[in-house]
This record gives sequence, C-alpha cells and structure tokens, in this order.
Amino acid sequence: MIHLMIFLPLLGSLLLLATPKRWRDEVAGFVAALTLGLGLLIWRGGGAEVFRVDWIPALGVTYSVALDGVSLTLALVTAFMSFIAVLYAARRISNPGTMLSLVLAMETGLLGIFAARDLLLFYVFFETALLPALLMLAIYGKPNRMRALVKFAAYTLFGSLLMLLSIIGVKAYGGSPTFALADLIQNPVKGAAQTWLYLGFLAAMAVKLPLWPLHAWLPDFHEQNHDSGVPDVMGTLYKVGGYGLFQFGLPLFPDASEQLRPILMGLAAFTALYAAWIAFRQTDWKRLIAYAGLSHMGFVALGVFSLNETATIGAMYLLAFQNVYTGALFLAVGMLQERVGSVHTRVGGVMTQAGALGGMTLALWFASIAVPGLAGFVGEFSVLLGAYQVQPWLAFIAGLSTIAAAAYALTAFQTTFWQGRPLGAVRVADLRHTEWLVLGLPLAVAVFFGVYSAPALNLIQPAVRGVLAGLGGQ
Amino acid sequence: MAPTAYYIALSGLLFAIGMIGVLTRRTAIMVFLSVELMLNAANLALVAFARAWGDLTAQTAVFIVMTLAAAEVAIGLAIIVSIFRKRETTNVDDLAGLKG
Amino acid sequence: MLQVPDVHLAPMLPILIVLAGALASTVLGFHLPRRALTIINLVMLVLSGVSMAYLWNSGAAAFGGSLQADNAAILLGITILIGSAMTLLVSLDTAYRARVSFPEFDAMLMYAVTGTLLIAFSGDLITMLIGLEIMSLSGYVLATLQDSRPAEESGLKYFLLGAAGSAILIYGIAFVYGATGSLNYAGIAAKTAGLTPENVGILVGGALLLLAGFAFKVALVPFHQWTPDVYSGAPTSVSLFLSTVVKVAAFAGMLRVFGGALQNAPGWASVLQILIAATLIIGNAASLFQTNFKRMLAYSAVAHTGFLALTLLGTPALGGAAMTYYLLIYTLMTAASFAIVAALQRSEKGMEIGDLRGLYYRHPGYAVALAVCLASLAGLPPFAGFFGKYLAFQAAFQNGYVWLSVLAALASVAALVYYLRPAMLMFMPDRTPAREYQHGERPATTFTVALGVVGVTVLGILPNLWYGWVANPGIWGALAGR
Amino acid sequence: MPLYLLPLFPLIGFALLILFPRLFPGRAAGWLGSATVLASFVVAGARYLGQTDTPAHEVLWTWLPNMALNANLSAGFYLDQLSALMALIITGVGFLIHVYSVSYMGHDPKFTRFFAFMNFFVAMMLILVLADSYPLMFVGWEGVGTASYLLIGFWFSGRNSEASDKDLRGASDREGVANSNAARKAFIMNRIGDLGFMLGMFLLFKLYGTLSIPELAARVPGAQVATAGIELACLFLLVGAIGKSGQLPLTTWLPDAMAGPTPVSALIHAATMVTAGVYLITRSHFLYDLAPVASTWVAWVGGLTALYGALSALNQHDIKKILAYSTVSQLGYMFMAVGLHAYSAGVFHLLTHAFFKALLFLSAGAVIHALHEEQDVRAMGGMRKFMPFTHIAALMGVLAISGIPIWSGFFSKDAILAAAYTSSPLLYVVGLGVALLTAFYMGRWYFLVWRGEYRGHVPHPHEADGLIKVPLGILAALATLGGFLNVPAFLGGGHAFDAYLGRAIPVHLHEIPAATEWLLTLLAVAAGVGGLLWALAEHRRRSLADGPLGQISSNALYLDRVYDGLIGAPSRAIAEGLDVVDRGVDGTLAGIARTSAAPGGLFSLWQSGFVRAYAVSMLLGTALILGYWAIKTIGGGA
Repeated sequence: MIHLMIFLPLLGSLLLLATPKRWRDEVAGFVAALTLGLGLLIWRGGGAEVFRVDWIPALGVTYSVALDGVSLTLALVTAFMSFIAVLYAARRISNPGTMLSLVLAMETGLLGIFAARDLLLFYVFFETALLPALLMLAIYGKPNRMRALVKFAAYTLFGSLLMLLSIIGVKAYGGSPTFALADLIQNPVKGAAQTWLYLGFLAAMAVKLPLWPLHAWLPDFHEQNHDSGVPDVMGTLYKVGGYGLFQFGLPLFPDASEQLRPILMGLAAFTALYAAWIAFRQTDWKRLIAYAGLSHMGFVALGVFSLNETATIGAMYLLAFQNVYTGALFLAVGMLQERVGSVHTRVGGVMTQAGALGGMTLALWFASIAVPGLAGFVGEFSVLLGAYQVQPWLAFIAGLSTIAAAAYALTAFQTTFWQGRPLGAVRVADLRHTEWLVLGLPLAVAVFFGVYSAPALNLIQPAVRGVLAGLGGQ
Repeated sequence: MAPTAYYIALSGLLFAIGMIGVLTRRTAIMVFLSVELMLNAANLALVAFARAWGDLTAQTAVFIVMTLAAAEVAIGLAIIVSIFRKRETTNVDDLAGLKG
Repeated sequence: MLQVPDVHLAPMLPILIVLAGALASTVLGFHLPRRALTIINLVMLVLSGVSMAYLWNSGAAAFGGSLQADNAAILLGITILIGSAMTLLVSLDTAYRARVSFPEFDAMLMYAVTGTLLIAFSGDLITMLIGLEIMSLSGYVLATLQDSRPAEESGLKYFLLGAAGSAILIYGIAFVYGATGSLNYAGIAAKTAGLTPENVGILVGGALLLLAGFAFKVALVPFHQWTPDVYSGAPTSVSLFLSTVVKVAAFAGMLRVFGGALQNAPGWASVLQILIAATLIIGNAASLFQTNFKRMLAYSAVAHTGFLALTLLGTPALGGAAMTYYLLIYTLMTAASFAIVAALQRSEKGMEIGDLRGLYYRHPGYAVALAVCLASLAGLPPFAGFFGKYLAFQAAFQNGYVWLSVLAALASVAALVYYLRPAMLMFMPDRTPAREYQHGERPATTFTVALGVVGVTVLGILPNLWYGWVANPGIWGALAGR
Repeated sequence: MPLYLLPLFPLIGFALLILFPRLFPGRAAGWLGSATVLASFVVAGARYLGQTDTPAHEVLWTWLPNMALNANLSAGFYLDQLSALMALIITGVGFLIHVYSVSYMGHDPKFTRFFAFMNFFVAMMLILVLADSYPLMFVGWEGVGTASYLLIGFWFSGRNSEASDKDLRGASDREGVANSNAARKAFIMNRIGDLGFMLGMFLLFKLYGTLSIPELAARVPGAQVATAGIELACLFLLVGAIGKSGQLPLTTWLPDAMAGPTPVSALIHAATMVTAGVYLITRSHFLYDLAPVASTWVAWVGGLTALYGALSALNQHDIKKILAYSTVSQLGYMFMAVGLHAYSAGVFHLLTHAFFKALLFLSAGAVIHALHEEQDVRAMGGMRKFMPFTHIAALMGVLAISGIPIWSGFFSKDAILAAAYTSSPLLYVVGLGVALLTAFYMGRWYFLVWRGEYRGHVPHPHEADGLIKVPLGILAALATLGGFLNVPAFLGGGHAFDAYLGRAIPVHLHEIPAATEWLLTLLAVAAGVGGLLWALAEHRRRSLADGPLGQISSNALYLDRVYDGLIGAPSRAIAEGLDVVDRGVDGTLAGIARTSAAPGGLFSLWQSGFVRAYAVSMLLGTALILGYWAIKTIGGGA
C-alpha cells in the first residue's frame, strides 16, 4: 500500500496525459483524494514498516521505504495539500491539464522523499521533485522566471551535489554494505571525517530549508511563480531540509551535530529574525509569504539543531503544519490576485467587499504568526522552549521574530484588506464554490491541530525520541 | 655500436623539429609534412628500442606505422585538395570561420 | 623456427561482420540506393551484436592475445554498436538534407566502426593503434564529406590536429615499448613492477605521451580545441557519430591502456587529475557562453569528457564499471539530443538556443524528449545520467581524489545552468513563428530519439539492467591480464 | 457542571455567528451572543456556590509535548477562588455589556460579526483565567489580544466606506487608516509583552521542569533554585503583564485602542482584558513572594504608570480618551498593590474598577450615541437635561472612581494606599497624589459632559433606550455598593472579600494602628473631595476645557513620538536596509557567479578558430606534461 501511495500520483499524472480534456479535473482530483485516503489508511494501520529490496545490488543501493512517525505526518500533510492544490488549480487555471499533471508528479517526488529510508533513494527523490517544480515555473511563470529558475535550480543542485559526495563518503568511510539507513547507522563514520561529511550534507539541507545565506532563491522562486499560488504550495512542501536533517542528518552525524550545535543554532536564529525583519518591507504578497516561510524555517532549523527533544518535536510539528497554512495563504493570494489583478500589498479595503476571503486570510495569518490555539503555535512554542534550555540568548533572538512577524503580517493584511477601497476600484467578489473548501479545509486543519495536537504528537514524539536516543542522550 | 640513447636523442630532435614545424608553418602541406617528421621520429625510436631489446615486434610495428602514414597522406591530401579547389589557398590561417 | 600463426576467426567475428558491411557498402554503392545500404549495415550491426552476445564469457583471444574478445571488449563493443546504429538511423532521415547521402558515407562510417571495435577488442598497443587510425582516418573523411565550407574547415582542423595527436601517441607507444620491451597489455602490466630506475623514467615519459595522445582523442583540456569547431562544423549526424562512438572508442582505448597495461605505472594519474580539473572548469564555463545549441552540445561533450575521465582515476574494478555504464548512458542521451537537432534544424549550423523557445507547443514529443536528455546530461535523477555521474564521483572519491570530486560537483552546477536554459525555454509559451524545420517524415529519427529517451529513463529507474552486467570486478581485473 | 462549559458556550456562539451569519437576521445575533455569555455566567455562579477550599482541577486532553513533569502538558481548567471571581466578573460584566451592545450596535451593518468577536473574546478571557498551565493561559492571553485586535479594528475601513460622497468617503478612509493602525499597534505592543511572557515560561521550565501551575506551585517552595533565576523569571512575566495591561513602558496602545466601538472599550480595555496582567501576577504569587526585587519593580511600574496616566488624562478632549488614561492610571494602582504583595487589595480594586469603569464607558457610549458619534467633550455639556438617567449612573461612576466614601472605589483604593503606606512611603505619596488628580480629571469629565450649557450640534439628544438603561442601572448599583464586600475592620467590617480570596491567595494583613488607618482614610477622602472641588472651581471659571499641563498632557507626555523616533523609525530603516542587503547578497552571489564565469568568455577568445593556435595549446600541453615528467625524474634521480 505504501508503494501505491507513493507512485499513485505519478500514475495519475501520466494518466492525465491520456485523459480527455473535460475529465482531467475529475481524474486529478480523484487521484489526489485517493492518495490522501491511502495515506489515512496507512495511518489507521499504524504506519508502514520498513520495506526493503535491493535496487542496485552491485552498488549497495536499496529500495527501502517506510512511513512512520515524522515521515507519515509529513506525507499526510503533503497528500492533503496536494489535494487542495489540485482542487484550486482545477478551478482557477483554464485548461489545467499540464499543471495538474505536474502537481501530481511532484507529489510522488515529495512522498518519496519522506518515505525513503535509503540515502541514495532519498537523493533520487529529492532531485526528482525538482523537475516538476522547474517545469511549473517555466510553463506558468512570470516574465522574469528564467532568472528565478536558474537560481532555484543552481542553488538546489549546488547543495545536493555536495550532499551526493557526502553520501558517497558516508558509505565509503563507514564501510557500510548498503546505503540503507539502518546499515549506515550500524557503520558510523568516526572523527573529523564525520564533520566534513556533515557539512556536505548540510549544504543541501541548508539550501532546501532554506537557511541564510543560501536562501536567495526562495523569494524569487515564489515571486515569479504563477499567480494562482498552486506551484507555491508545492514549492512550500518541497522545503524538506528540516526533515532531511532530522531523519538522516542527526542519526548519521551525531558527533558533528553536537559539535556544530551552537554555530548552526545561531545561524538558524539569525535566519528567523532576518527573514521576519525583511518581510516587513515587502510589498509583493508572494515575496512576503516567502520571507515569512523562511522565518518559520529558521525556527525549524533551530529546533532540529538544538538536539533538544521538545524543540525537535516542535520543529517537526511546525514543519508539517506550516505547509498547511503557508500553502493556503499562497492560494489566498491567488484568489486575491484573481479578483484585484495584483499581488501588491497596498490594494486596500478588500475586506469591505470580500469578508470571507479577508477573514480566512486573516485567520491563516494568525496561524502563521503562531497565535495560540492554531497549529503554528504548538510548533513554534515548543521550538523556542526547547531551544531556550540549550541556548537562551539564541532563543531570545529567534523569539524577537515573533514580534516582527506580527508587524509584517498585520501591516500587509491591513493595507490590503483593511482601510478604504480606492474610489472607482473594481468590486471584489467574495469566495465562491470550491474556494470555500480550498481555504476552509486548511484552516480547519490548522485549528484542529492547534487545539488537539495528540494525533500528530503521537506520531512525531516517539520518532523524535528514537532519533535522539540514538545520539546517546541529550 | 652506438648506444641506444644516441638514437633516442636523434629521434627526440626529429620530434621536436616536427613539433616546431607544425607550429610555425602556415601551409597545410608543410604542417602535414612536419607531422610526418614526428611519425618518423617515433619510427626511429621504435627501431632503436627494438634493437636494444633484441626483439622484432617493434620492428614490425614500424611497418604498420609507415602504412598508417601513407594512408594519412592519401586522406590528408584529398582534404587539402578539396579545400584548395574551393578557396585557392592552403594557408591554414584562412580557415577560421568556426570559433568561440 | 616457424610458428603457426595463432589465428582464430571466432573472436574477430563482430569486427569482421562490420567490416563486411563496410566492404559491401564500398562495392555495392554503385548498384544500390543508399537507403538499402544503410539497412544492410544496420543488419550487420545487429549481427555483430549477436555475435558479441555469443562470445560473452568465452574469454576468446586471437593472434597471441593481440585481439581480446573478453567481456570488457564486448560491453564496450555493444555501446559502440548502439551509437553506430543510432547514427545510421538518423542519417536515414537527414543525410539527404545534409547533402551527405552518398554510399561513401555509409562505407566510411562502417570503416570507422570497424576501427572503434578494433580498439575495444585490442590486446596490444599496435592493434589499438591500427583501430585508432582506421577510426580517425574515416572520421576525417566523414567530417569533410559534406560539400560546404564549414565542413571542410572542420575536416582540415580535425585532420591536422588529429595527425599531430596520433604522432604523439605513437611516440608514446615507442617509449612504453622502450621501457618494457613489450607491446602487449598484459606483458606491459607484468613488467611495470620490476623496472630499473631509468626504465621507469622512460615508462613514465611514454605513459605521459600516450596520455597526451589520448587526451586529444577524447578532448581533454588543453587538447580539446578541435572538438567544438569540428562538432559544430560537421554535419549534425557526423557530429553525433564523433561525439558518441568515436569518444566511446577513445575511452575504451584509454581504459585498456591506462586501466590495464599501465595500471600500476607511476606518474600519469597525477597529471590526469590536473587535465580533468582543467577540463571540468573550462568545458563547463565555456558552455555557459554558447548561444548555438549544437555548439553548446559540443562543449558539453568536452565537459562530459571531464566526468568520464574521472572514472579512470578509480580503481579498475569500480572505475571500469563506472566508465562502461556512463559511456552507454552518455551515448544514448547525446545521440538522442543530436538526433533531435538533426531533425529540427534548418541548416547544418544547428539551432540557436533562443529558437527553442516554445518548442513544447509545436513539437511536444521532441521537446519532452530533449528535456529528458538535457536533464539526464545535467545529471538529474530519475534519469540515468545521474547514475553515470554518481558512479564517476564515487570512483574518484573512493580512490582518494576527494578534491577533484568536489570540483566536479561544483562544475555540475554550472552544467545544470546551461542545460536548464534551453530545456526550460522549450516550455515557455511563445507567439513568434517557428524557427525550426517543420516538414518531413522522420520515423527513424523518432525511433532513435525514443530509444535514447526510453533507455535513459529505464536505466535511470532500473540501473541494474546495465550495471548488473558491467559490475563484475573480474571483468576489469582481466584488463591487466589477471 | 464541568468547567469547560464556561468557555465553550461563548465559543459555540462565536462559531455559529461567524460561520452562519445568515441564520441570524435582525438582532438575533445579539441575543444569541448575550445568551451564551449568560449561560456561562450561570455556570460560573453555580460553580461559585458549590466551591470548596480545594481547588477544582479538570483535565481535558494532552496538548503540548514534554511541558509537564514527565508527561505531555494537558489542556485543563483550574478553579480556585481567584479564578472563580474573575470568571464571575467576566461573564457578569460581559453579559451586561453584551445586552447594552444589542442596542448600541443595533444599526451597524456588521452587527453579527461584532457579537461573534465579543463572544470570542469572552471565551478567550475565560480560558485565560481558568487555565491550569501557563501555556494554556497564554492561549487565552494571545486570544484576547486577537479579539482586541479584531474589535479595535472593527471599523477597519471607516464607518462610511461605501459612501459615494467624496468628503464623507475621504473622512471615512482616514478613520479606517487610524482604526487599523490602532489595532495593529495594540497587537504588536502586546506581542512584545508576550515575548516576555514566553521567556518567563521558558525560564520557569528550565528551573522547575514544568509549566503546569499547580505543579509549579507545589514545587517552587521546596526547590533549590537560585533567587536570581526566580527574580529573572518574575521580571519576564512582568514584561508580559505590562504589555497586556498597558503599563509603562508599553502603554501607548491602550489610549489608541479607543478607536474600537465603545462597548469594546468598556469590556476589553477597561473591565477585563487589561486586568489580565494583574491576574497573571496574582496567579504567580508563589513566585513573586520569593522575588522581592521583581515585586518592587512591579510596584514601581504601577506607581509610575498611575502617575503617567493621571497626568495624561488631565487635558484630553476625547470623552473616551479621558477614560482610557484613567484606566491606565487605575491599572497602575492595581500593579502597585500586587507588587506590594497586597494581592487581595489589588484584585478587589480590579473588581470595583470593572464595575465603575465599565459604567463610565457605557455612559460615555450612551452620550456619544445621543450626539451622533460626537466624542469631543468641548462639544457637549449640559447633557443631564437630556439624559437624566444616564447622568445619575455616570455620577455614581465618577463618585466611585474618585474614592468618595460608601462608593466602591473608596474601599478598594483605601486598601491599596494603606498597603503602600506600610511598605513604601514614597509610593504612598505618589498614590495619594494620583488620587487627587483622578478626582480632578474625572470631575472635569463630569462637568464638561453633564453640566454647564449644551454646546452640541445635535438639536435634541435623546435619552438612551431601555436596553442601555438596564445595564447602566445594574452597574451603577454595583459601583455604588460593591465596596461593602470588603469593609475593613476599623470601619466595623469583616474583610469578607479578603477572607474569601485568602483561601486561595495568601493575604498579608498589614498591622496598622486604627488611628493611623483613620488618618490615611481621611487623607484619601480629602484628596478625592479636593480634586472634585478643584474641578468645580475650574468649571465655575469656565476654564475647564483647557486642563493643566496643556500640550504636554494632551500628547500624553510625548511618549508616542519618542517611541516612534527611537524604535519605530529605526526598525523600519533597518528593514529597508536589510532588504537592500538581501537583494544585494543575491546580487553579490550573482556577481560572483558572473565573475567566475567570466573566464568562460576568455575561453571563447582562446577558441580563436585558428588551427595553429589549437596546435600551440596541444603541443604546449604536451611539452608541459613532459617538462613536468623531466623535472620529476631529475628531481627523483638527484
């Protein structure tokens, strides 16, 4: 079933090419929903244990997949948000076949990233997911997309190629027979080599988190993507650096992560504050949300790097659910753009005419800036709490970004949705049809997991404990 | 009997002359002849080494190399002629349309 | 004492079949249309492949080991045959437009293939040299065959520089012989161990001259400069051939000489790593600046030489396997890319990169195929190019060349940029009129492209299909006669 | 009845009203909103009546990872005397204000949404006071902040945003900007406080390993923890309290918050939310009892804020702004009390203040309503003729806040001053001075609005309707009589309130001779009466419109401008700078990429097209390789 879940979207994506135009929306929606359903079934069944067969025996590459704990959480969120993205793309984009197909293809890549328990398989999925993202940008992007595209791809590849070397090194120096995570952990690399290899691995994850100063691709990527925000949702899901660090980085490089902890936490805290502060100046909604997301990723990194149990749990929680509300915010911006023809933050007065759109956006913003009772809070609070136990000052610096977050979020919201509508501006329609679902479902998820975190916590907590226990106690 | 080193030195000299010829000559034919000189330097070295080892394989190899040189001449001249027909020159410096 | 020559026809069979095709083309060219010849030759290639399959694991040899039909030879030979077949298929559709639709084209091509196979099957330096020269001489002719100024220019450049390169190579052979007294790979390898110091000096000199000669053939910096000019000046189908089959053969020769005969000889590896570093930097950096797609592919071939040569730095077991795997993948993706250029170009100059804009909306199939090839060339999974690169990195990394693999990784980033630009341009909507050749039935080209794309994809998802064959370390140990 | 019903009722009301506004035409939404709060009040009353000495602790579900001792933190509610009292105030006063709003907001197009937000606020406030752990309290804490944000910005695009008249629309747009800015400012300044609260929690967790309040309370006395740690944690919590309660230095948002509808000002920015800081410190008494320095800080923050508020209120002209600064000042009193460990006095003042300040705001609202949204006191006067009932109610409020005997403010303020006298004479002087100022500015407010001749523009202002009168009446009664809940011993009372609260919070009974107590009381009364007389005298001289201190007071001691200059402008500039830098980092990287690719251009030059040049590179390459070999061989040989 796990294999079906991973590859079903890809099959659907290929199937779409052969589907008559008028049925494409339905097929894509059905496939996405089915994937989500499969995910839920796996979840009900208590997750999927490691399944392992040899893939390239001569190289020691295995096809090892599992969905449990953190990865299952992230996979479910991915399936959910892909479904939402499909739902919105079908409504918003005329003749959406290609877009739907790419969304589904990317979903497979992402699910693969989360399921992989073999380092090389992880790498393969990690890069595979890049292609649909690039194509979405190329086909549907805005005029300056080539620059954004090259930047996005070059940054990603820069990191991942260094990671590839590090992957090779981990196996070579550790002497493991295969790239399967379990084997690699059995044959750890010792000494200074571990630090160097960790740095290589980190390069990829820092690009994908992203972490300052390797973040420059992110704002451009979002700014140049299609107005509907559908590719941005997938792009948000693709920020898997935090997961990679947790699932692979910590178990494989325990000494190095201990050794580099203060530096990395400092970098993460700085990223959080830096991004939030810059976000304040943005006048393009997409850039703004991109920076907001970057700030969240600073928190995620802070949590993972701290090696503190509470913080790491919080980081994974945040990583999972920021996808939901950040993604939904991108879609809300898409709706805004459809109505006023701009993603500028100085539109003014939209909420006077589109109350529900404004209200939902505001609620999602509140989730994003970690207002308690919404999902963002559980993660962010745990991260800060845990990080404070390790490095109080760094937690304080990261904490400052919560103030900046209120400033950037509410300022942009105010100048777009509140205040007066300019005289003679077009009348703004409120939410229609599926748009209610597109924003409502993520919001419901954000509220539910802000109030009742147990389902996610039950998945994340044991996984985090397992990984951190492997480090020899914190 | 002269030591092998002498032959090798001579062959090295020939090879160097051939190289310099390739670098300085502008006519395709002269460049090509310089290359032939380099080939013959190699032949000389092969023969000298064969004599030193008291072994015949390299001597036979020289024959093969000579044949190859002949084949090269045939092809090379054909190319040069076909170019000369079109451009009325064999100056290699006139052929610089492909670059960058 | 007179010895009966050690002549066995069986190990020569693959070569002889191809040679027969060449001869048939030469002779029948007066009577049959070229199309028929091409089909005959394709059949010959297939037969040759079948005979290779028959020879698998036989370990047969002829002429006292001068001709080796060992497994390494067969694996490389199959790669060569695939590239050759793709060239022939493409030429079916495009030779006429390229004004090279003569029987001579087929004949020279098949002679060249004979030469390349001879290199792959070589057991000593002389056999290798003969193969190399047959291949090169035919190559010179092929490059010049089209009656046009660029083709002639490229032919002459290729010829003059090639001849000089051959001379250097032969001089190297002389020195290696001088140091070891043997021309046979196994003999050389056996004797490298116990040499006197002055002989070691001669050996290193010979090895370095050989390296320089081969560096020319595979286009390592600074011996690469003929490559872009020749590839972009020659007809596209010839460029396809030169950049795939000829390069595979040259690498096969390198593998046999450096991975086998000179495996334990000192000196050459440290020089080679400098050459590779220069190739990676210059090949990739220069590609970034190209505006012509065909010329960019030429530079990309130089850049790939750098990655391919990395495998020579690995241990023979890892490096040989890696190289053989990479060569096949390289052949498939490069051939498919050139095939698409050949099909869509308006003139033999190829296409400007800007002309590719919006290709997806005019020729979706070709555009997607080209995108797959470019992604594979860039080394993105799930396409096979990734595993090629990975194996190359791994080979160098595990043998201690860490800095070089880091450099290669960084160079790949630059490579991504120049592959990405055309690939993404194809998907950007465009309203200007099409700038590519619109007409024509191209079933053979399409088949070639499909072969390349399917190969690249399938081998990317299931690398074991090919790697499983090449991975056996015994194959590569045998290179040194062990 | 389970405790979760308390916040649940208003939450259901909120959910219904926000999700299905169409189901509630007319005033139905108002009645639904009021009913849910009434239901909560009933629950609170029932729980109050059934209360024992052991606090009730009802756990609902697990919520946050690892934040309790050896377990995940649960969401749970905790009811002791303090929270029971708070719940009663919130639901009781809240209900009255809801009813009032049914009439007051009756003509607003967003009537339904208003009640949704009000219900949301009540729910969050109840969570705040009932929480059994700091994080859950923080939920309510930020929740009320959110509600406050939504309600301050309720008229976010002005009240005439759909008007077609250009001037009207322009004015409306300006109002919208001002309202929105006020809302945002409130939220951001609260966030600063919230960060302090969070840091406080983090430090407590570090010190004691739990954030559950009952667990903490049990642990703190016995734990071996450095005093500095506790002090720091208490200071962090103080920052949180300061933010929420509008104390110095985070005070400037509270006067601006008057941009919201008047019932909002009454409920949130006078009676309940802003007192959360006082509640937080009282709730954390077990920490503050161990942290003398931090407690002193609390008291002085309170004292200075009381003074600041009073000085700023002297020359305001907006009917609500005067009350707002008065609120700031009165909150300062409460802080002073809890800082001096006189928790009971502080909470008692909280209670009476809730009554009389809500009353004053609601009366002001009635006046504003009658005068068609006029808020400038200089355009009022003589309102007692038009609105006799409201006048009486307002007068009760003024007397109460001025500390005139038998009215509630007298008792509560007296207790605080007595506590200050025993601990810190200096603070006592400040407190007494503020009492005088309070009486003056409230007197000024009273005379300007209610007495003298009518200066308004509306021809015939009307008395409020019944829905407004009833809450006013009830609140007036409470403001008048509420003080008798806690009659001190020297006046023959039994400290009933202290005794009740003392079951949950330690009450430090101060030992003052009865004679001194009498003296203190007389001084306080004299201050109150003196202030009112001063105002009367000024009224007679008709110079009341321009209060003392002139511009300095009107501009609230220029605190706003100082902040903007010192913090607002620089941080905007930094953001600007960082943005430039960020794009620059990008540019630099691109530049590096370009520079490193520039050799690519050189390589193109190298590729000159001349075959002899190629031969040069080739043969030179060969020569170099051989040269390398030669050097190496010679070097190796030598």
